[in-house]
Amino acid sequence: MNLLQKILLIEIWKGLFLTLKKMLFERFVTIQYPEKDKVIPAPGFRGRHALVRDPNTGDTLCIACMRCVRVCPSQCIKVEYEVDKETNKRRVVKYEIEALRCVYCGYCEEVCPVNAIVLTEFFEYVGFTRDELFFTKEKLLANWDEFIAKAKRPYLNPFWKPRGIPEKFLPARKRNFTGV
Amino acid sequence: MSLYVEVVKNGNGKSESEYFTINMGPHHPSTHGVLRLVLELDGETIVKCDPRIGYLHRGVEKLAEHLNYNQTIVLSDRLDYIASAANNIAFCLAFEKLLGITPPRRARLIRTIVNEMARISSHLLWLATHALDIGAMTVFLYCFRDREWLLSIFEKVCGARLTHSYVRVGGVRLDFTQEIIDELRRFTEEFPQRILDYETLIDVNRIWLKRTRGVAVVDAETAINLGLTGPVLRGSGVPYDVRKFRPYDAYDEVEFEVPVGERGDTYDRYKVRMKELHQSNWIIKQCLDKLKEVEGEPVLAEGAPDLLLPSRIREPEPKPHPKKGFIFTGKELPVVPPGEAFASIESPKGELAVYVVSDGGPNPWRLRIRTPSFVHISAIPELAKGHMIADLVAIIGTLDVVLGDCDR
Amino acid sequence: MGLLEIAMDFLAELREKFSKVVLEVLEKDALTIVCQREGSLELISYLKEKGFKHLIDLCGVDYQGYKSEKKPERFEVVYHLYNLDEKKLIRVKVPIPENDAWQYSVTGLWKTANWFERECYDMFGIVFKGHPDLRRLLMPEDWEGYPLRKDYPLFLTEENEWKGYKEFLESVRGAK
Amino acid sequence: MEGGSEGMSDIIAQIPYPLLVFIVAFILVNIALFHVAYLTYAERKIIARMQQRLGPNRVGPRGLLQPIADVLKLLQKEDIIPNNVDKSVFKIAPLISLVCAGTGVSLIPLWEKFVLSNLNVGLLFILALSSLSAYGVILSGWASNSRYALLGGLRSSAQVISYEIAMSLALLSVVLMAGSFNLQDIVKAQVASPFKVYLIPQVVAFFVFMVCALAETNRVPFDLPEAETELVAGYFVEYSGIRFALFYLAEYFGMVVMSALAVTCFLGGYAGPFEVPGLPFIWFLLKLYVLLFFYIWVRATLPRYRYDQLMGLGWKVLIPLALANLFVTAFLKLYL
Repeated sequence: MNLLQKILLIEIWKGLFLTLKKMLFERFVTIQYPEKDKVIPAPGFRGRHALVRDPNTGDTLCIACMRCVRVCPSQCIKVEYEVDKETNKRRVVKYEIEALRCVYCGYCEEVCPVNAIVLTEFFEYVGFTRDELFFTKEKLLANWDEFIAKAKRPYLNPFWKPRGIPEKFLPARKRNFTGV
Repeated sequence: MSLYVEVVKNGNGKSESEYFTINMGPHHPSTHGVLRLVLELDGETIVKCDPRIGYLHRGVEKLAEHLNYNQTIVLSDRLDYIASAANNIAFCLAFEKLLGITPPRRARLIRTIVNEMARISSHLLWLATHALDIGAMTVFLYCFRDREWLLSIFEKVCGARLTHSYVRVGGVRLDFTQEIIDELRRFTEEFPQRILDYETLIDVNRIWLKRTRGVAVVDAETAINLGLTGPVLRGSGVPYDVRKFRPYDAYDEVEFEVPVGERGDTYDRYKVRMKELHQSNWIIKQCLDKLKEVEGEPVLAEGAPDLLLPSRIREPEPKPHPKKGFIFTGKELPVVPPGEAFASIESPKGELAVYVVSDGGPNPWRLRIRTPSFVHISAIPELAKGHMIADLVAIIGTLDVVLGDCDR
Repeated sequence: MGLLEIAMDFLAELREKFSKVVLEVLEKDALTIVCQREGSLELISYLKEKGFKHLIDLCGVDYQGYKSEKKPERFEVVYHLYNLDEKKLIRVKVPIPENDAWQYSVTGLWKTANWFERECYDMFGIVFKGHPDLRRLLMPEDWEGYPLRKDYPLFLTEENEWKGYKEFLESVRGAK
Repeated sequence: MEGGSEGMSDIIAQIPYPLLVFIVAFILVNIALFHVAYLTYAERKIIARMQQRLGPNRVGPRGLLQPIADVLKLLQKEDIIPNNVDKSVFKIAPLISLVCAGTGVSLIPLWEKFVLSNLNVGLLFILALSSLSAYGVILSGWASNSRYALLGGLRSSAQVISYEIAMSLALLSVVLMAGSFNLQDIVKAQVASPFKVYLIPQVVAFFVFMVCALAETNRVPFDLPEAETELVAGYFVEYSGIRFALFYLAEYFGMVVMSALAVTCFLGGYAGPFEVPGLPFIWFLLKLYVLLFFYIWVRATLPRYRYDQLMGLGWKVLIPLALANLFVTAFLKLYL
């Protein structure tokens, strides 16, 4: 910086003109959410939890394998099941997620062998009490209904069948899964 | 009023001089979180500075002893939440060393890209807050404008904007799509232009120069002694960069320079970081080109452990149904060999080192995280001595501390 | 890795000089020196003179109940040193007995060791002799117990109220 | 007080003089308050545009009612007086600031025939008031019983002392040229001068004055007494509700008065290149707005000085510059 530039405050004027230019010619980057602009999360955004509703039975797909319970780092999933004496199959009685404890890592949907649990792309949910964000099985199924009504079909969450993971790592159900 | 001036007494009980004790933080606007500094001032000059940390202490090291290896990655997101991808990588590198697996090349390239994205996003946030601390408000918003773009790319990559949990032991969780690659290309094309915006506002601005030149000068020897790493150390002229010294991921494949400063003052550190932005941009470009070579390759290594290693913290659960396939047979799960491993990466803030000890169980026996912010905060008393309060704000800014990183 | 071959001369010198101090030299992911507490400070300052100027990390490890290997003592203090010129990493481990948990402070060599040692004291209760200001760092100053010790539970079976909080509550009530 | 237009003068003449002064003062205060209120709006909106943001847009169309909403909100808030403060001083400090900052408006000739009090020492009076307004800041800093506030007050007192001198010296060269302390006369002398404005012959003085005005009103890059990132909020850290609003008002009043003074002393006051029929204040206001925009523009662009650097700038650069300018002016005045 030579003396003349220093006396004439050249660099300060440059800065001032940059802000003036931005004011006069550049567009806004902020948006008017939620009135005018909608925010569409990217596919695979880890938002509100839901249990996929089986279109045939109307119940959850969950087979109570307890994998999500065990993989959850914050231990916010609680599952209770009963074993059917005749078929020796498990049936979910209770499926609870404490959304306030959840860290939204998405491990549960990745380990689920039947793609029953999903973190949907729905993110605009709030509650005034803790109970409102304590998702029971019914609430989780309702979440799914709410989400899938607006989602593009067939819906395939990226974490159900992660891109680039060798197929042999995936269980059979997931390997052949194409979406709901 | 005796309330205003505290008389500091020496051993004899004789009043030596009158200092003004002020408590800066933990809810001060420019302490970047919950840092608390107890200052003793002579006028406005700092005589003594005592940082008190621990307000964000969550016991990550203790918690990690009760979670399995992949689960601890989720904890690592919350350390340096500005650049969580870098933390993920540090953890994974240590675990991979322990397990003896190497991720496939595509995964390594993707990790490098993600790491550099994290670096850019962290440096942008640093510049934003540093400039805001010194009073340049507009730089703050321009930086956030561009960081927003990067975060939305992160959202496309892994479904989360801040706490990615994207990297996992043995690779990454999802492959890049073509859309992400295109968007990243557009970002790398446009980003140098954006850097010009910030530089026009502050680079040669006389007020900026006055506020940063000669503030918190550290020479190379002292910087090493204080344990400073990353851009702070490089600002003092030591070209120590873990990416060059102990290359990990794909850093041995890409070309980049390590910018160093000369005088070791706040302005040099600013310059180093601004140059690093360009370098990171360049690295991303190179990696995107190289990604073409490994199109269609898997992003997870063969022996990568499943997310679901049994963990000790839980009550014993009934065994899962035995089914065919890799992750369903408990026997095939890779056993973590007992031993220890040390991995360190060049996180945006400095050297992030992870030392893990295993006893052969599913959980780490001990997980030690050496975070750059912790060391940098410990250097504040040394750097701040003799400066003014306004400089202290600049010092906290130039060290680029994140309290989640410091307190763990 | 060949870490040992590169450092052969150096190691031989080290063994000769500190024959009583060095317990064993291991080649793991990094060159590891296990040494006695007595003389460890001299060893480390020797290493610093030899170019290992960057103290990357200093941490404690609790080996109570460690199954896969027999450890001589309960605690270990682990130093990670780095040679910036020769790009060499070295790990120094110093076993510390449980009943007599103290170690020499290296704050005289590295200023950065100050907080590392304070943290180690805070988390494991290992006292560092010669440390200028050994206080708790991350935990509150009146905290009881050392959280990272293996016998410190992750979850308490019964909630005991923190003393400081109790006192604070009382003082507030008293003021009212 | 010189009355309005020709037709009005009869009616005006019948109103008793004190009442007339009161009415005019009332109108003036309201206009000034309106300006101050919308100055805050303009500041937020302009800075937002410069930072590519939308700015306030919730209350009213394009957020135009935002200042009113702000005032209502601040009025409703609890007026917290912390324990251990010096209550009387704590309460009165914002008023001192506001009154001293606001009174200056009455001396500014808004139009040839409209000036509330045409004092012969108008310029001196304004300078005195602006120094006094620092008392509000210093007293609030002292009375708050908070260390941050005290530091803010200390910084403010130092700042005012050093910048007052440079500012007075800058204005003194204007006084030398005009030959009067009366603001009305200064404007008239300017119109009669060859350049029509004093900006051109006195560009150095104008520069010094503008820098000092920024410092005097605690604006970026000299907003040290309230530097948010250093002293949290400086002297008004303990204030809340309407008392906080009063400080806020005082700051913007200060901006308006300083800009008005600059318009009067350097930019030819109410005089313009041509008369606009029916809009007597238009030139004055236009110039005022340009200067106010400058304040906001600078705030959006520049970083903040450090305390000692600020003093250095004041004593080592501005005062010598103003003094040199004064000598040159005096010399030219004497021999040309």
